[in-house]
Amino acid sequence: MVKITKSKIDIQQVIESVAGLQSGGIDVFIGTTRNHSQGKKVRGLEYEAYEPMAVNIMERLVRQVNETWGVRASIVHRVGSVPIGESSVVIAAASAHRDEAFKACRFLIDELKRVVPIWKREHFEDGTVEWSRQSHEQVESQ
Amino acid sequence: MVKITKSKIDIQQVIESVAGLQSGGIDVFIGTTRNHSQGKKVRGLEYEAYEPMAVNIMERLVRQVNETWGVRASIVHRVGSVPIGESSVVIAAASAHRDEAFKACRFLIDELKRVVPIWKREHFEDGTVEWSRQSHEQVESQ
Amino acid sequence: MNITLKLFSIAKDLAGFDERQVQFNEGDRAEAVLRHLAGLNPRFEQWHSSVRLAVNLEYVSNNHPLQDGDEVAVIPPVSGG
Amino acid sequence: MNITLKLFSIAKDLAGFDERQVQFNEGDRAEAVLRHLAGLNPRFEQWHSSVRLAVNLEYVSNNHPLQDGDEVAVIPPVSGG
Repeated sequence: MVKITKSKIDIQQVIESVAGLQSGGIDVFIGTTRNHSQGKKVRGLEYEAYEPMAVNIMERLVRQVNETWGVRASIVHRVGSVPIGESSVVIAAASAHRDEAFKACRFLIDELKRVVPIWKREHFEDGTVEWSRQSHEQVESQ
Repeated sequence: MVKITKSKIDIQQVIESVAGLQSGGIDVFIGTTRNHSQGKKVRGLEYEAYEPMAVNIMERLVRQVNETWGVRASIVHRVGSVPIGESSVVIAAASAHRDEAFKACRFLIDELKRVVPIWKREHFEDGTVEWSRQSHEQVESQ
Repeated sequence: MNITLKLFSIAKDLAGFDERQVQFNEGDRAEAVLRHLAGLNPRFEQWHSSVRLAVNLEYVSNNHPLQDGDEVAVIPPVSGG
Repeated sequence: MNITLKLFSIAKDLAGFDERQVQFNEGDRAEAVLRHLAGLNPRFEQWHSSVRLAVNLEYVSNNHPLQDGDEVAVIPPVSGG
Protein backbone atom coordinates (compact mmCIF):
# COMPACT_ATOMS: atom_id res chain seq x y z
CA MET A 1 0.00 0.00 0.00
CA VAL A 2 1.22 3.46 -0.94
CA LYS A 3 -0.79 6.47 0.16
CA ILE A 4 -0.61 10.21 0.65
CA THR A 5 -3.21 11.43 3.09
CA LYS A 6 -4.39 14.62 4.76
CA SER A 7 -5.72 12.64 7.76
CA LYS A 8 -3.99 11.27 10.83
CA ILE A 9 -2.14 8.08 9.89
CA ASP A 10 -3.61 4.88 11.35
CA ILE A 11 -0.41 3.00 12.25
CA GLN A 12 -2.23 -0.23 13.02
CA GLN A 13 -3.80 -0.18 9.55
CA VAL A 14 -0.40 0.27 7.87
CA ILE A 15 0.96 -2.70 9.84
CA GLU A 16 -2.03 -4.85 8.94
CA SER A 17 -1.58 -4.00 5.25
CA VAL A 18 1.74 -5.92 5.20
CA ALA A 19 1.03 -8.61 7.81
CA GLY A 20 0.15 -12.12 6.75
CA LEU A 21 0.27 -15.65 8.07
CA GLN A 22 3.62 -16.14 6.32
CA SER A 23 5.29 -13.15 7.98
CA GLY A 24 7.74 -13.70 10.80
CA GLY A 25 8.86 -10.15 11.37
CA ILE A 26 7.60 -6.67 10.59
CA ASP A 27 9.80 -3.61 10.90
CA VAL A 28 7.96 -0.31 11.12
CA PHE A 29 9.43 3.17 10.89
CA ILE A 30 7.41 6.09 12.22
CA GLY A 31 8.53 9.64 11.56
CA THR A 32 7.10 12.08 14.07
CA THR A 33 7.13 15.86 14.00
CA ARG A 34 9.41 17.48 16.53
CA ASN A 35 8.97 20.57 18.68
CA HIS A 36 12.40 21.94 17.75
CA SER A 37 14.52 22.38 14.62
CA GLN A 38 17.77 24.25 13.97
CA GLY A 39 17.81 25.20 17.64
CA LYS A 40 14.45 26.97 17.37
CA LYS A 41 11.08 26.02 18.84
CA VAL A 42 8.60 24.74 16.27
CA ARG A 43 4.93 25.60 16.69
CA GLY A 44 3.56 23.72 13.73
CA LEU A 45 4.47 21.91 10.51
CA GLU A 46 2.96 21.27 7.15
CA TYR A 47 3.95 18.99 4.31
CA GLU A 48 3.39 19.55 0.61
CA ALA A 49 3.71 16.82 -2.01
CA TYR A 50 3.87 16.57 -5.78
CA GLU A 51 1.36 13.80 -5.32
CA PRO A 52 1.28 11.82 -8.58
CA MET A 53 5.08 11.77 -8.82
CA ALA A 54 5.53 10.99 -5.11
CA VAL A 55 3.09 8.08 -5.37
CA ASN A 56 4.83 6.76 -8.51
CA ILE A 57 8.24 6.79 -6.86
CA MET A 58 7.00 5.25 -3.62
CA GLU A 59 5.26 2.47 -5.55
CA ARG A 60 8.50 1.81 -7.43
CA LEU A 61 10.44 1.64 -4.14
CA VAL A 62 7.89 -0.80 -2.71
CA ARG A 63 8.23 -3.02 -5.80
CA GLN A 64 12.01 -2.80 -5.52
CA VAL A 65 12.16 -4.14 -1.92
CA ASN A 66 9.75 -6.87 -2.93
CA GLU A 67 11.96 -7.96 -5.82
CA THR A 68 15.25 -7.55 -3.92
CA TRP A 69 14.38 -8.98 -0.53
CA GLY A 70 10.96 -10.59 -0.94
CA VAL A 71 9.58 -8.00 1.48
CA ARG A 72 5.98 -6.80 1.50
CA ALA A 73 5.98 -3.07 2.26
CA SER A 74 3.67 -0.09 2.68
CA ILE A 75 4.37 3.63 2.84
CA VAL A 76 1.88 6.25 4.04
CA HIS A 77 2.88 9.93 4.12
CA ARG A 78 0.76 12.68 5.60
CA VAL A 79 0.43 16.10 3.94
CA GLY A 80 -1.07 19.39 5.05
CA SER A 81 -0.79 20.49 8.65
CA VAL A 82 0.65 17.88 11.06
CA PRO A 83 0.39 18.66 14.80
CA ILE A 84 3.63 18.33 16.82
CA GLY A 85 4.13 14.77 18.04
CA GLU A 86 1.96 13.16 15.36
CA SER A 87 3.24 10.89 12.59
CA SER A 88 4.24 12.41 9.27
CA VAL A 89 5.24 9.08 7.72
CA VAL A 90 4.73 5.40 8.53
CA ILE A 91 6.60 2.65 6.68
CA ALA A 92 6.03 -1.07 7.34
CA ALA A 93 8.10 -3.93 5.92
CA ALA A 94 7.17 -7.58 6.51
CA SER A 95 9.38 -10.58 5.85
CA ALA A 96 9.89 -14.15 6.94
CA HIS A 97 13.33 -13.11 8.20
CA ARG A 98 13.91 -10.00 10.28
CA ASP A 99 17.15 -9.08 8.56
CA GLU A 100 15.33 -8.35 5.29
CA ALA A 101 12.53 -6.49 7.07
CA PHE A 102 15.05 -4.16 8.76
CA LYS A 103 17.06 -3.64 5.56
CA ALA A 104 13.98 -2.88 3.46
CA CYS A 105 12.46 -0.48 5.99
CA ARG A 106 15.74 1.43 6.32
CA PHE A 107 16.15 1.55 2.55
CA LEU A 108 12.61 2.90 2.11
CA ILE A 109 12.92 5.77 4.59
CA ASP A 110 16.40 6.69 3.30
CA GLU A 111 15.20 6.74 -0.32
CA LEU A 112 12.01 8.56 0.61
CA LYS A 113 14.03 11.34 2.23
CA ARG A 114 16.36 11.46 -0.77
CA VAL A 115 14.08 11.41 -3.81
CA VAL A 116 10.34 11.51 -3.06
CA PRO A 117 8.98 15.00 -3.91
CA ILE A 118 7.58 16.00 -0.52
CA TRP A 119 8.51 19.16 1.36
CA LYS A 120 8.26 20.19 4.99
CA ARG A 121 7.49 23.74 6.04
CA GLU A 122 8.17 24.70 9.64
CA HIS A 123 6.35 27.42 11.56
CA PHE A 124 8.65 28.61 14.33
CA GLU A 125 7.52 30.13 17.60
CA ASP A 126 9.35 33.36 16.70
CA GLY A 127 6.87 33.80 13.85
CA THR A 128 9.19 32.81 10.98
CA VAL A 129 8.17 30.16 8.46
CA GLU A 130 10.70 28.15 6.50
CA TRP A 131 10.85 25.33 3.99
CA SER A 132 13.10 22.72 5.59
CA ARG A 133 16.41 22.17 3.83
CA GLN A 134 17.28 18.98 5.71
CA SER A 135 17.98 17.01 2.54
CA HIS A 136 19.88 19.72 0.69
CA GLU A 137 23.27 17.97 0.71
CA GLN A 138 21.93 14.59 -0.37
CA VAL A 139 20.19 16.08 -3.38
CA GLU A 140 23.26 18.05 -4.41
CA SER A 141 25.45 14.97 -4.24
CA GLN A 142 23.32 13.00 -6.68
CA MET B 1 8.65 -0.07 29.45
CA VAL B 2 9.42 -3.76 29.81
CA LYS B 3 6.55 -6.20 30.16
CA ILE B 4 5.66 -9.86 29.87
CA THR B 5 1.96 -10.34 29.28
CA LYS B 6 -0.59 -13.10 28.69
CA SER B 7 -2.85 -10.70 26.74
CA LYS B 8 -2.78 -9.55 23.14
CA ILE B 9 -0.09 -6.88 22.74
CA ASP B 10 -1.40 -3.35 22.11
CA ILE B 11 1.13 -2.14 19.51
CA GLN B 12 -0.09 1.46 19.66
CA GLN B 13 0.46 1.50 23.41
CA VAL B 14 4.05 0.25 23.05
CA ILE B 15 4.75 2.98 20.47
CA GLU B 16 3.22 5.65 22.70
CA SER B 17 5.38 4.50 25.61
CA VAL B 18 8.52 5.67 23.78
CA ALA B 19 7.11 8.61 21.80
CA GLY B 20 7.72 12.14 22.92
CA LEU B 21 7.86 15.64 21.54
CA GLN B 22 11.63 15.31 21.19
CA SER B 23 11.49 12.15 19.08
CA GLY B 24 12.09 12.34 15.37
CA GLY B 25 11.97 8.67 14.50
CA ILE B 26 10.61 5.50 16.05
CA ASP B 27 11.61 2.08 14.81
CA VAL B 28 9.28 -0.75 15.81
CA PHE B 29 9.88 -4.47 15.42
CA ILE B 30 6.90 -6.81 15.57
CA GLY B 31 7.44 -10.54 15.76
CA THR B 32 4.39 -12.47 14.54
CA THR B 33 3.66 -16.16 14.83
CA ARG B 34 3.83 -18.08 11.56
CA ASN B 35 1.69 -20.88 10.18
CA HIS B 36 4.72 -22.99 9.23
CA SER B 37 8.04 -24.05 10.78
CA GLN B 38 10.65 -26.59 9.72
CA GLY B 39 8.51 -27.30 6.65
CA LYS B 40 5.53 -28.33 8.78
CA LYS B 41 2.20 -26.60 9.27
CA VAL B 42 1.79 -25.00 12.68
CA ARG B 43 -1.64 -25.03 14.33
CA GLY B 44 -0.76 -23.09 17.44
CA LEU B 45 2.07 -21.74 19.56
CA GLU B 46 2.78 -21.01 23.15
CA TYR B 47 5.58 -19.16 24.89
CA GLU B 48 6.97 -19.81 28.34
CA ALA B 49 9.22 -17.38 30.21
CA TYR B 50 11.40 -17.42 33.29
CA GLU B 51 9.70 -14.16 34.06
CA PRO B 52 11.80 -12.41 36.73
CA MET B 53 15.04 -13.18 34.89
CA ALA B 54 13.58 -12.28 31.49
CA VAL B 55 12.35 -8.93 32.83
CA ASN B 56 15.73 -8.22 34.49
CA ILE B 57 17.63 -8.86 31.25
CA MET B 58 15.20 -6.89 29.08
CA GLU B 59 15.40 -3.93 31.49
CA ARG B 60 19.19 -4.10 31.30
CA LEU B 61 19.06 -4.13 27.47
CA VAL B 62 16.71 -1.13 27.47
CA ARG B 63 19.11 0.76 29.77
CA GLN B 64 21.99 -0.22 27.52
CA VAL B 65 20.49 1.28 24.33
CA ASN B 66 19.63 4.40 26.29
CA GLU B 67 23.22 4.81 27.50
CA THR B 68 24.81 3.84 24.16
CA TRP B 69 22.57 5.62 21.66
CA GLY B 70 20.33 7.90 23.73
CA VAL B 71 17.38 5.81 22.60
CA ARG B 72 14.16 5.41 24.57
CA ALA B 73 12.98 1.81 24.15
CA SER B 74 10.23 -0.58 25.22
CA ILE B 75 9.94 -4.35 24.95
CA VAL B 76 6.71 -6.31 25.43
CA HIS B 77 6.72 -10.11 25.05
CA ARG B 78 3.62 -12.24 25.13
CA VAL B 79 3.51 -15.61 26.90
CA GLY B 80 0.97 -18.43 26.97
CA SER B 81 -0.94 -19.35 23.85
CA VAL B 82 -0.50 -16.96 20.89
CA PRO B 83 -2.87 -17.43 17.91
CA ILE B 84 -1.23 -17.67 14.45
CA GLY B 85 -0.73 -14.21 12.94
CA GLU B 86 -0.73 -12.36 16.27
CA SER B 87 2.27 -10.60 17.77
CA SER B 88 4.56 -12.49 20.13
CA VAL B 89 6.90 -9.55 20.69
CA VAL B 90 6.82 -5.79 20.07
CA ILE B 91 9.91 -3.62 20.46
CA ALA B 92 9.88 0.15 19.97
CA ALA B 93 12.94 2.44 19.89
CA ALA B 94 12.63 6.23 19.66
CA SER B 95 15.41 8.63 18.86
CA ALA B 96 16.01 12.10 17.44
CA HIS B 97 17.93 10.42 14.60
CA ARG B 98 16.64 7.39 12.73
CA ASP B 99 20.04 5.68 12.52
CA GLU B 100 20.14 5.18 16.29
CA ALA B 101 16.49 4.06 16.40
CA PHE B 102 17.15 1.35 13.78
CA LYS B 103 20.40 0.21 15.42
CA ALA B 104 18.85 0.01 18.89
CA CYS B 105 15.74 -1.84 17.71
CA ARG B 106 17.85 -4.38 15.80
CA PHE B 107 20.17 -4.85 18.79
CA LEU B 108 17.22 -5.43 21.13
CA ILE B 109 15.55 -8.14 19.05
CA ASP B 110 18.89 -9.85 18.33
CA GLU B 111 19.84 -9.87 22.02
CA LEU B 112 16.34 -10.91 23.06
CA LYS B 113 16.54 -13.96 20.79
CA ARG B 114 20.04 -14.75 22.08
CA VAL B 115 19.82 -14.42 25.85
CA VAL B 116 16.33 -13.68 27.22
CA PRO B 117 14.93 -16.84 28.89
CA ILE B 118 11.76 -17.31 26.84
CA TRP B 119 10.85 -20.46 24.96
CA LYS B 120 8.48 -21.19 22.10
CA ARG B 121 6.54 -24.44 21.84
CA GLU B 122 4.98 -25.28 18.49
CA HIS B 123 1.89 -27.44 18.02
CA PHE B 124 2.06 -28.91 14.52
CA GLU B 125 -0.93 -29.96 12.46
CA ASP B 126 0.36 -33.55 12.45
CA GLY B 127 -0.26 -33.61 16.22
CA THR B 128 3.36 -33.32 17.33
CA VAL B 129 4.45 -30.69 19.83
CA GLU B 130 8.00 -29.38 20.01
CA TRP B 131 10.06 -26.82 21.87
CA SER B 132 11.57 -24.65 19.16
CA ARG B 133 15.34 -24.96 18.83
CA GLN B 134 15.75 -21.91 16.62
CA SER B 135 18.42 -20.35 18.79
CA HIS B 136 20.36 -23.55 19.52
CA GLU B 137 23.49 -22.58 17.60
CA GLN B 138 23.69 -19.07 18.97
CA VAL B 139 23.51 -20.33 22.52
CA GLU B 140 26.16 -22.99 21.90
CA SER B 141 28.54 -20.44 20.43
CA GLN B 142 28.50 -18.20 23.50
CA MET C 1 5.61 24.26 -27.57
CA ASN C 2 3.12 24.49 -24.77
CA ILE C 3 4.55 23.32 -21.42
CA THR C 4 2.75 23.02 -18.10
CA LEU C 5 5.13 24.32 -15.45
CA LYS C 6 4.62 23.15 -11.88
CA LEU C 7 6.47 24.71 -8.95
CA PHE C 8 6.81 23.47 -5.39
CA SER C 9 8.17 24.60 -2.05
CA ILE C 10 10.74 27.41 -2.26
CA ALA C 11 10.42 27.55 -6.08
CA LYS C 12 6.71 28.28 -5.78
CA ASP C 13 7.40 31.05 -3.24
CA LEU C 14 10.10 32.66 -5.40
CA ALA C 15 7.94 32.61 -8.55
CA GLY C 16 4.70 33.55 -6.84
CA PHE C 17 2.65 30.86 -8.62
CA ASP C 18 2.37 27.08 -8.48
CA GLU C 19 1.24 26.20 -11.99
CA ARG C 20 1.33 28.01 -15.35
CA GLN C 21 1.24 27.29 -19.07
CA VAL C 22 4.45 28.53 -20.70
CA GLN C 23 5.50 28.63 -24.36
CA PHE C 24 8.95 27.24 -25.21
CA ASN C 25 10.77 26.93 -28.52
CA GLU C 26 11.07 23.70 -30.53
CA GLY C 27 14.29 21.99 -29.47
CA ASP C 28 14.44 23.58 -26.01
CA ARG C 29 15.90 21.43 -23.27
CA ALA C 30 14.63 21.12 -19.68
CA GLU C 31 17.20 23.68 -18.52
CA ALA C 32 15.24 26.30 -20.49
CA VAL C 33 12.77 26.16 -17.61
CA LEU C 34 15.49 27.23 -15.18
CA ARG C 35 16.44 30.16 -17.45
CA HIS C 36 12.76 31.10 -17.66
CA LEU C 37 12.50 31.15 -13.86
CA ALA C 38 15.72 33.17 -13.47
CA GLY C 39 14.10 35.73 -15.77
CA LEU C 40 11.14 35.96 -13.41
CA ASN C 41 13.20 36.27 -10.24
CA PRO C 42 17.03 36.56 -10.16
CA ARG C 43 17.10 34.77 -6.80
CA PHE C 44 16.46 31.53 -8.69
CA GLU C 45 20.12 31.64 -9.81
CA GLN C 46 21.36 30.52 -6.38
CA TRP C 47 19.00 27.52 -6.53
CA HIS C 48 20.11 26.13 -9.91
CA SER C 49 22.61 23.72 -8.44
CA SER C 50 20.21 22.14 -5.95
CA VAL C 51 16.97 22.07 -7.94
CA ARG C 52 16.06 18.97 -9.95
CA LEU C 53 13.66 18.83 -12.86
CA ALA C 54 10.99 16.24 -13.57
CA VAL C 55 9.17 15.75 -16.86
CA ASN C 56 5.88 13.88 -16.79
CA LEU C 57 6.54 12.63 -13.23
CA GLU C 58 10.09 11.35 -13.87
CA TYR C 59 13.36 12.99 -12.88
CA VAL C 60 15.33 14.08 -15.98
CA SER C 61 18.74 15.60 -16.64
CA ASN C 62 18.90 19.30 -17.50
CA ASN C 63 19.49 18.54 -21.19
CA HIS C 64 16.39 16.37 -21.58
CA PRO C 65 14.56 17.57 -24.75
CA LEU C 66 11.12 19.05 -24.06
CA GLN C 67 8.06 18.10 -26.08
CA ASP C 68 4.79 19.87 -26.64
CA GLY C 69 2.35 19.11 -23.83
CA ASP C 70 5.01 18.10 -21.28
CA GLU C 71 4.42 18.73 -17.59
CA VAL C 72 7.70 20.06 -16.18
CA ALA C 73 8.08 20.20 -12.41
CA VAL C 74 10.72 22.12 -10.50
CA ILE C 75 11.79 20.01 -7.52
CA PRO C 76 13.72 21.87 -4.79
CA PRO C 77 15.60 19.74 -2.24
CA VAL C 78 13.01 17.37 -0.81
CA SER C 79 12.38 17.15 2.94
CA GLY C 80 9.72 14.51 3.44
CA GLY C 81 9.81 11.81 6.09
CA MET D 1 22.86 -26.65 51.21
CA ASN D 2 19.26 -26.18 50.23
CA ILE D 3 18.90 -25.13 46.57
CA THR D 4 15.71 -24.22 44.68
CA LEU D 5 15.98 -25.85 41.26
CA LYS D 6 13.90 -24.37 38.44
CA LEU D 7 13.51 -26.10 35.08
CA PHE D 8 12.15 -24.76 31.81
CA SER D 9 11.24 -25.93 28.34
CA ILE D 10 12.85 -29.24 27.34
CA ALA D 11 14.61 -29.54 30.73
CA LYS D 12 11.25 -29.45 32.51
CA ASP D 13 9.88 -32.13 30.17
CA LEU D 14 12.90 -34.41 30.66
CA ALA D 15 12.82 -34.10 34.45
CA GLY D 16 9.05 -34.21 34.80
CA PHE D 17 8.91 -31.27 37.22
CA ASP D 18 9.41 -27.50 37.02
CA GLU D 19 10.56 -26.64 40.53
CA ARG D 20 12.04 -28.62 43.42
CA GLN D 21 14.11 -28.13 46.58
CA VAL D 22 17.34 -30.14 46.32
CA GLN D 23 20.14 -30.68 48.86
CA PHE D 24 23.70 -30.12 47.65
CA ASN D 25 27.02 -30.42 49.47
CA GLU D 26 29.01 -27.46 50.82
CA GLY D 27 31.45 -26.38 48.07
CA ASP D 28 29.39 -27.75 45.19
CA ARG D 29 29.57 -25.80 41.96
CA ALA D 30 26.69 -25.00 39.57
CA GLU D 31 27.63 -27.97 37.40
CA ALA D 32 26.52 -30.23 40.26
CA VAL D 33 22.99 -29.38 39.13
CA LEU D 34 23.70 -30.88 35.70
CA ARG D 35 25.05 -34.07 37.31
CA HIS D 36 21.97 -34.23 39.51
CA LEU D 37 19.70 -33.98 36.43
CA ALA D 38 21.70 -36.61 34.50
CA GLY D 39 21.07 -38.90 37.47
CA LEU D 40 17.32 -38.35 37.07
CA ASN D 41 17.25 -38.89 33.30
CA PRO D 42 20.28 -39.99 31.23
CA ARG D 43 18.92 -38.04 28.24
CA PHE D 44 20.11 -34.87 29.98
CA GLU D 45 23.68 -35.83 28.99
CA GLN D 46 23.11 -34.77 25.38
CA TRP D 47 21.89 -31.36 26.58
CA HIS D 48 24.87 -30.47 28.74
CA SER D 49 26.64 -28.54 26.00
CA SER D 50 23.69 -26.33 25.09
CA VAL D 51 22.12 -25.71 28.48
CA ARG D 52 23.11 -22.62 30.46
CA LEU D 53 22.75 -22.15 34.18
CA ALA D 54 21.49 -19.09 36.06
CA VAL D 55 21.86 -18.44 39.76
CA ASN D 56 19.52 -15.91 41.36
CA LEU D 57 18.41 -14.62 37.91
CA GLU D 58 21.94 -14.16 36.47
CA TYR D 59 23.74 -16.40 34.00
CA VAL D 60 26.76 -18.07 35.63
CA SER D 61 29.60 -20.31 34.47
CA ASN D 62 29.43 -24.00 35.36
CA ASN D 63 32.03 -23.60 38.10
CA HIS D 64 30.14 -20.86 39.94
CA PRO D 65 30.09 -21.84 43.67
CA LEU D 66 26.59 -22.51 45.01
CA GLN D 67 25.37 -21.06 48.28
CA ASP D 68 22.62 -22.13 50.63
CA GLY D 69 19.27 -20.69 49.50
CA ASP D 70 20.31 -20.10 45.86
CA GLU D 71 17.73 -20.38 43.10
CA VAL D 72 19.37 -22.27 40.25
CA ALA D 73 17.64 -22.25 36.85
CA VAL D 74 18.38 -24.59 33.97
CA ILE D 75 18.10 -22.57 30.74
CA PRO D 76 17.82 -24.63 27.52
CA PRO D 77 18.45 -22.77 24.23
CA VAL D 78 16.08 -19.81 24.26
CA SER D 79 13.59 -19.23 21.43
CA GLY D 80 11.70 -16.07 22.26
CA GLY D 81 10.93 -13.30 19.81
